[in-house]
Amino acid sequence: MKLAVMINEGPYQHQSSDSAYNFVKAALDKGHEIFRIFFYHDGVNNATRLTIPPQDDRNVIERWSALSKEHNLDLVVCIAAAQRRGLLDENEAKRNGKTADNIVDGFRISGLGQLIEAGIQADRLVVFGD
Amino acid sequence: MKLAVMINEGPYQHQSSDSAYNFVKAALDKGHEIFRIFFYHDGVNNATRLTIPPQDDRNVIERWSALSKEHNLDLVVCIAAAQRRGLLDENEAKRNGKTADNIVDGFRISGLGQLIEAGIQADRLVVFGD
Amino acid sequence: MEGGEVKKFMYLNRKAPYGTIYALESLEVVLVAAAFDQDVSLAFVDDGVYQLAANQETTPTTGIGMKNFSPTYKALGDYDITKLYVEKESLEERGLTLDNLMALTYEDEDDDWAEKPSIHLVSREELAGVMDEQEVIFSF
Amino acid sequence: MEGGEVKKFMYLNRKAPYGTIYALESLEVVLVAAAFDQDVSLAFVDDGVYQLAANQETTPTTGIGMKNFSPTYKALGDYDITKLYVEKESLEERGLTLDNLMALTYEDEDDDWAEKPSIHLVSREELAGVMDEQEVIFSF
Amino acid sequence: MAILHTVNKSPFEKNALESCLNLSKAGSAVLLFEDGVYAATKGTVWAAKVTAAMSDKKVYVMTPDLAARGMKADNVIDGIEMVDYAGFVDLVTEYSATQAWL
Amino acid sequence: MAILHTVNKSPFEKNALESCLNLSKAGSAVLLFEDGVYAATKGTVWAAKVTAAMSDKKVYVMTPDLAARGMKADNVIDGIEMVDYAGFVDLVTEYSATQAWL
Repeated sequence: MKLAVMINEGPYQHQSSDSAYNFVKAALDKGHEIFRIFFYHDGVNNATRLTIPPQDDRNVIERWSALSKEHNLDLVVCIAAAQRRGLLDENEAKRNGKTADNIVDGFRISGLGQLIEAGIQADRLVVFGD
Repeated sequence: MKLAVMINEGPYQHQSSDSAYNFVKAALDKGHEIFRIFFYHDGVNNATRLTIPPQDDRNVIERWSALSKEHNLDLVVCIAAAQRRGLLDENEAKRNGKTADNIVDGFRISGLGQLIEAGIQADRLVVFGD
Repeated sequence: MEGGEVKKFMYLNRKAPYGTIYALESLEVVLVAAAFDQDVSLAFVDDGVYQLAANQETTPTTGIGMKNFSPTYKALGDYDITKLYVEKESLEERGLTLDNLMALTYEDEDDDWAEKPSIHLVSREELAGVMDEQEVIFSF
Repeated sequence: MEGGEVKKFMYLNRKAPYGTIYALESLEVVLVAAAFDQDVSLAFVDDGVYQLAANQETTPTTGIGMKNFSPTYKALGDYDITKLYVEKESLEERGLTLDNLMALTYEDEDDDWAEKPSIHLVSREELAGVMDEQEVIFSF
Repeated sequence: MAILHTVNKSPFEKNALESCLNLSKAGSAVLLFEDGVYAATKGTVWAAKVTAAMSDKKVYVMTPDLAARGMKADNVIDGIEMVDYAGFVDLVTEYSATQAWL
Repeated sequence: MAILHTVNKSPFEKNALESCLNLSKAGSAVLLFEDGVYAATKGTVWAAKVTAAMSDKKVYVMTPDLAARGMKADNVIDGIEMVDYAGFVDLVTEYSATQAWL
């Protein structure tokens, strides 16, 4: 089946991103297609490449980034939510005169239409939040 | 009186940072001393200089940064919480081999001892969270 | 999306405005969704009913200093988003009636552009029925 | 902080572990606070009592993949943090007794290093009294 | 030596107010702000409990938060005192400590 | 055409489970995960309400979340089915839509 996932909370503060990761991994193991994972609200904070988590804990961002590479996942960060919270890719940073960018490999920034499209195209939408 | 403030949530997702700002401003207007404002948990996200909020809404980060300059406030971001969530100053970025930093002027990164010290030194501690 | 499938989309709103951003960012999704020609419903349950409260006021000087986004709900009718279900029991528990909410309307093009209410007061039982028919549910 | 003032510090824990990070990061504050020689109490109320549950298990393969930080509570005694107040009513509402919690102890240097429990089961009434005496209260 | 308790969540959504009322002593104060202000409004299923608490505690509500949520003095339970951020600061200094029910 | 409802919050802390039970139809399913798993444990003040819901709904609980919180099969109310993440995926595909009670 074609599954879409929405994640509403950032890494570490809430379990949402962890639960979503475990769900997505299990779905891939079963041969389902992950149509898209959409990061909304504080969920956009899952895309920063600047985290340095404690060595004895999981690395939430790296895990997503690696899974994306392995399975060619479409990880989409909402541009409006990201701008509010300080998540930028190189283009956005340049366009807005910001002196740094912080998006990790494997994520792309796009609009809310991508979420609606995921709802239309996927057979199921599963939302993880607070 | 000497007041200390702790902020546990990031900008925009929760009202905590807004309420704390309005509280601190009112306290300064009344002539109280703000001993320190300590940003913990997702509160560390208040220190990013990469946000681009909508033009018709308040700029939470700029507001703190400006107030800090005007009143010489001590805005402290917890280093452990910040590392988990991807908030870094130039030194931290260099030391950890990260390719960018994102702390805005007016905030400094330090340890949890600064929170305890604030509890000891200030006459009152007020906590804003979720 | 012409010629595409039309799905039943529901936006579930259970949280109060301002204390958290979910209400505002949910509304931003709904506005974008309007362009996709799906069968859109909004549910306002629990503290979600407070999102529709009339007379919301925020100012930078004496107020909370956040953006008052409540006028945007009034635009939903123009985007053909006309099914806003408000749970009666949630209103009652909060001492509210429809009179405490904004008057949201749309012009019905199938009825000579008559102005009609977008807010539908439904019982818990009725809302459960509406929810049960949905194909895609967005929660915030 | 020698010669300094000693204040009554309370750490208020009302949230369950793992679902959110507050329990873990609260514990990190408490460990740092131990070095400051203040009069430290911890309150576990509502879902906060779940933080002390025995037998917590997380693994990356079959578990939730988050760090199991519950062993850290067992170190509190070594840091002279020995006043962990657990509200009786909160336990009861959750069908729990002290037997469901980790056995946390400390060695009392004033009593020939006798091993004593750090967890103090208190009634709501008693806990309200303890809270009322605090000078600095950290909430998470 | 009385404590100022702050509650920023709706009593319908979270158990913060209930715990606060259960664990605060007579003579203490409760400030309702952010989504907590709904507890100060008339006619809700929580109104009786809040009114009862006023028998031995002072209850305050943040006016700017009420206004944002479409509420005015008319909507507030009799006996609850309305304050702004300056009033919040005064409460913090008047009471011996502040306890946030997050 | 039945819905899978997911609840990830403790019933003691938030009203998500209560609303979910009020608004879910007979024949639907409820999955308790993250802090929601406490609702699946025996002896709580919520146990009766959850048991009653099982008269016309299936209730599932996430085993890895139980384990993290120190709970095992022994602690789970009779009749609630334990699932892992693979089971979660199966539920999502078996039911016609998923509704998260955040």
